[in-house]
Amino acid sequence: MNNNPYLPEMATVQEVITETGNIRTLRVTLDNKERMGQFDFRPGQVGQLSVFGTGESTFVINSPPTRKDYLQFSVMKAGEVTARIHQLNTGDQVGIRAPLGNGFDFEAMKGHDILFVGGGIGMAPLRTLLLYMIDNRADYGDITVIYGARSPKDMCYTYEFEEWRAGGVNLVLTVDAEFPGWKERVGFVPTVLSEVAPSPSNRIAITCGPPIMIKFVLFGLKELGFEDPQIITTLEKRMKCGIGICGRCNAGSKYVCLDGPVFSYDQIRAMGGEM
Amino acid sequence: MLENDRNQLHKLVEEALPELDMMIGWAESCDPLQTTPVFIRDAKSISKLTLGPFCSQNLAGYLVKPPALDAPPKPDAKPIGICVKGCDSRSLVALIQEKFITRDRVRIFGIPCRGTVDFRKVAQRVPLANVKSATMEGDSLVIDDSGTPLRLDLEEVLARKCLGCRYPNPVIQDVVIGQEAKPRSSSLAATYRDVAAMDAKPLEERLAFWQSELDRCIRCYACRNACPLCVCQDRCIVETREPRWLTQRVGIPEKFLFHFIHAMHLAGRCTGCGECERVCPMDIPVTLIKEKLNKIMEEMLGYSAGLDPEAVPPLLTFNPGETEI
Amino acid sequence: MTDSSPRSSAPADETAATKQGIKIVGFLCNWCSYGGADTAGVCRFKQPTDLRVVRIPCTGRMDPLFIAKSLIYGVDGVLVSGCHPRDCHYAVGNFYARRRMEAFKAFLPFMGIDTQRFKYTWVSASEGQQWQKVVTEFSEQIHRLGPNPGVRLRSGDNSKVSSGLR
Amino acid sequence: MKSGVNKRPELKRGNLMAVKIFIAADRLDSVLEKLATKIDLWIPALLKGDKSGPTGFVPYEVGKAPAFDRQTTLPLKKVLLPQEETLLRFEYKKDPEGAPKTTIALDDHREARPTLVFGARSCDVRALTTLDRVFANGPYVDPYYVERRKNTFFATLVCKENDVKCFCSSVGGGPADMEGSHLKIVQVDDGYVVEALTAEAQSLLDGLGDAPDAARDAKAAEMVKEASGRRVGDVDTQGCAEAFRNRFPQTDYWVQMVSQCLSCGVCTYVCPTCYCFSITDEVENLKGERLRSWDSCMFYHYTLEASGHNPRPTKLERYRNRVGHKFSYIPEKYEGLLGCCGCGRCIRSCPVSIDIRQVVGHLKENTNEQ
Repeated sequence: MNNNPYLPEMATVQEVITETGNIRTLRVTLDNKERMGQFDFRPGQVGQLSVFGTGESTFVINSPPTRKDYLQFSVMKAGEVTARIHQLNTGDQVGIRAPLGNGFDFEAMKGHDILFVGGGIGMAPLRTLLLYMIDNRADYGDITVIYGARSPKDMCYTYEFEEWRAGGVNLVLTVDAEFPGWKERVGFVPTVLSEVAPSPSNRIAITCGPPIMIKFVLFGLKELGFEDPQIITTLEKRMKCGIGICGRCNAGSKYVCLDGPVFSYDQIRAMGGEM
Repeated sequence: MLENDRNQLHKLVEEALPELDMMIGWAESCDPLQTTPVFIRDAKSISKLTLGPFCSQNLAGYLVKPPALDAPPKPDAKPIGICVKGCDSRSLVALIQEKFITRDRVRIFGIPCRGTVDFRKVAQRVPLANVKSATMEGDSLVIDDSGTPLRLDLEEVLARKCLGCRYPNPVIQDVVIGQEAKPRSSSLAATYRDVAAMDAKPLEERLAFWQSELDRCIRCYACRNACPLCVCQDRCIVETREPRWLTQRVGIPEKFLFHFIHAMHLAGRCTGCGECERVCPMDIPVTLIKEKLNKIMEEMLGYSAGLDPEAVPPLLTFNPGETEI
Repeated sequence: MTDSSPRSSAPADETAATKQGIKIVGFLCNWCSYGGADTAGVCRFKQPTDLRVVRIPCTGRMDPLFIAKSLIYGVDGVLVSGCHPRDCHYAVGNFYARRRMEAFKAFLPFMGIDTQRFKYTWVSASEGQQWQKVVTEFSEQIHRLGPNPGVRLRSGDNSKVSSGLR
Repeated sequence: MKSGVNKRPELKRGNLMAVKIFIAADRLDSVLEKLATKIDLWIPALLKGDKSGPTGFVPYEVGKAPAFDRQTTLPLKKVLLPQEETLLRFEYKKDPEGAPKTTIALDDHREARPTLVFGARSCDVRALTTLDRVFANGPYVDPYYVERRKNTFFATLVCKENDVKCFCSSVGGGPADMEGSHLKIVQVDDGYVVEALTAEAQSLLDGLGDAPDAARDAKAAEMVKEASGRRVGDVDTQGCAEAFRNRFPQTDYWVQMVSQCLSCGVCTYVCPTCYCFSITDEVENLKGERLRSWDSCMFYHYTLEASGHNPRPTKLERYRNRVGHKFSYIPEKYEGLLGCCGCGRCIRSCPVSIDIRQVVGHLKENTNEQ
């Protein structure tokens, strides 16, 4: 990065993928080719995406560091900035400040079995680590993914599922209710989690999704015998600077933008209650 | 006299407290010239309650801006006891009018008011840093600034809003504490003297005045948050991102627009309690803006806010027949 | 268009006004004045060009703060026009509006903003001629007043203006 | 607690002879005028009319009288962290080839001019130790703040009188604390004895006056001695970080402490150490600016997420966070340094007289007593 951490680098949208009714995926490249070539990050690190005139928002870089043709961001339409991002087309310029935040400790996960539990847009931060592991498949044991959405229409990355399975991933898909033509499971994610019941021994669970899902998934994981340090999640807060200065995304003395967004469940417990 | 009133209040609250959810009143604070609101739930705290010219805060707002956690009252909740001065009681009436609170939810302890002290006027006479204590002796405010007591006539240090006060006695109450107070004004002219003085100036001077006054505004929104009738609270359009009325710039236009928003949203509702002006850390005469609108409402539509719980604020209704308003 | 147009009789003023770049915002009710302006256009009545029209569903939608914001940020004039009283498409919207705008009109000068920069009026969809008259007169009025300086502070010194308050 | 205090970047304190001058009260105006030709000069001044009106730091103008008689209503943080500041400018440019495509040009140029604040108070300057930690010593350095900081000098008054709301000694400062100051100003009967504390500051005094005579020098020394010995405030902040963590989940405690709070932003805007800010884009047609502006943790919208979720939805969480930030989170992050300078402004300006000293003082008490 340059010496002004507030100054975004210019980037260009290469492709826009409509994932669901309110989620779009953007693939962007930095305009400075040399920088793009050198760009390095850890899975789970985030970027601040700028649409000049509207503002900045934080999204996880959900492409893995092993595939650097482009940086991928998935954006759910919720507020001002995300609505504007949804209007972007191929060829439009955006600003990017990345990589920011801590990312997953993928080194420490080596040799372990892995469980991903994702819901809706919550699959985005998991995808970067999942693809990294697929690209380094030998380093990891069993990889089970439980991914749920309200309906098949609300599911992201459907076009990649075959690739994930081919990469040696036990992919379990579920939707909240029966849907014509749906052949996978039906039921809420926490229920499916207890049905699949992966063994906690030597396994790390990584979960992300809507707060209510996380709450019950945590409950389910504890039932299955997972200990707090074995459970990892990513947090979300309103952010502005993204570099631990502006003061709003703290939980206790930790800044989600700088010290996170990835935390283990025991760390979260130590941070107090303001989630 | 004040001592008697205080004792009477303590006695009445003690009797009433078992039937109350809590009692909202004033207590002494670290500042000898200002009280702090206090929320009493147990009998041993009743002695904290105080009365007098330093009880400047309008407590009515706490009824709609909960004193702590946002808990909607249960249907079978006990009433809330509250101390109100004349002006505060009008805010309470306005809240009842707009159905933010029902009459039976409040037990009103009416305090006839002889005026409240504006610490800024005291500061003109003695540096606030030196004020060790302040007490009332008859009609005088006695300031102890390290040994040489200074006597100030209460009238000289009253808040601006008190000078034109028409309703020193609560317009709605369950019990009354102490003697009836005498109104300082009985006419529109006396009440709106400052507005008239402003109106008498040329347009350019008025603009220059507000430019220089509002220039100091730091947009801390204390005026808004202290206002018992600013009921939008967290949804206030001066802060919402959508719609976005104001930018984060510190320019005069933003400050003008903020105060226009505040004033227009209170048009026909403001009871002139003066809280917005009292709380302004930059000493901007914020209430004066609302006073002008209040004057317009009285002259144009014959309406004073906060007197009749059954009335409808004039801008929330209409009269097809009025052709020349 | 024709020499009978009031403005063509004062070409010098017009040049000056164009240079000043006068901007007037018109908030017009969809059901009447917007149609009235349309009628005026269809009938080819000559109209001043400084008006920017914002269509509103009813003058009852007219928040006085729209006017405040326009004038504070330097729009030169604001014209609000709706259905005649008792002719409101929604029965009573303009009755509410009348009170609000009257109060606002009386309030504006208190803050140092010239109330002549704001006008509200009633014009129905069929009154093309009336619309021409209203908008021409208002435009002339604004041109006489010149550009609106807004509320931006001209001098940095605040201590010189006395409050005159007790 | 003081372990990290001397690590502030780039402010050297060379070995120097004690350079002192005397400025007679009636010469102050001409001295300030002269100073203003050397450097951008800010002074504390009245913001409104009479002597009791609100005060703040303003750029010096000829004839403007400094208000040295009391602490300013607004802190001096705006010299280093303006309420509104342009982080960058952007412009959408149409492609000259005529394609519908536009490109965006960014510009983040900035200028930090040498600046002197004449008449700061020790609490105000001490507050900068907190801002320095956050803006200059974190993993990311804030160039806007740091460039201004390096170019700003402080001439600090030795505090003659404190009021009942001051508590600087309780948080590591004191009325004669010169930590971070470049010049020391002592008010004597008929003027000011100004002493250079750093090498850079010496040159500022060149040609502004002669050394004080022995009597005035002695008087000044006596006043400094008196001020240094004065202990202002008696809040026990020892171990407050841990005490806060214990109090954190005790809702009853916080209900009791913040029931009066109106959730306005006065305390944060008058606070010299409150630095939290917002970043917003302001655009007109094809050009715009990314602004940084003061924000307040007491506002609901500060933490409101686009989804509608708010991690600090009521004043209880918000006020608790403000106390925690100053007395627990900052000390935890920065070697025990408190995020409060004891100036007492939040107490003085609070519309409902909330006293942060009480909130902090009671943190350690046994829960049962509450």
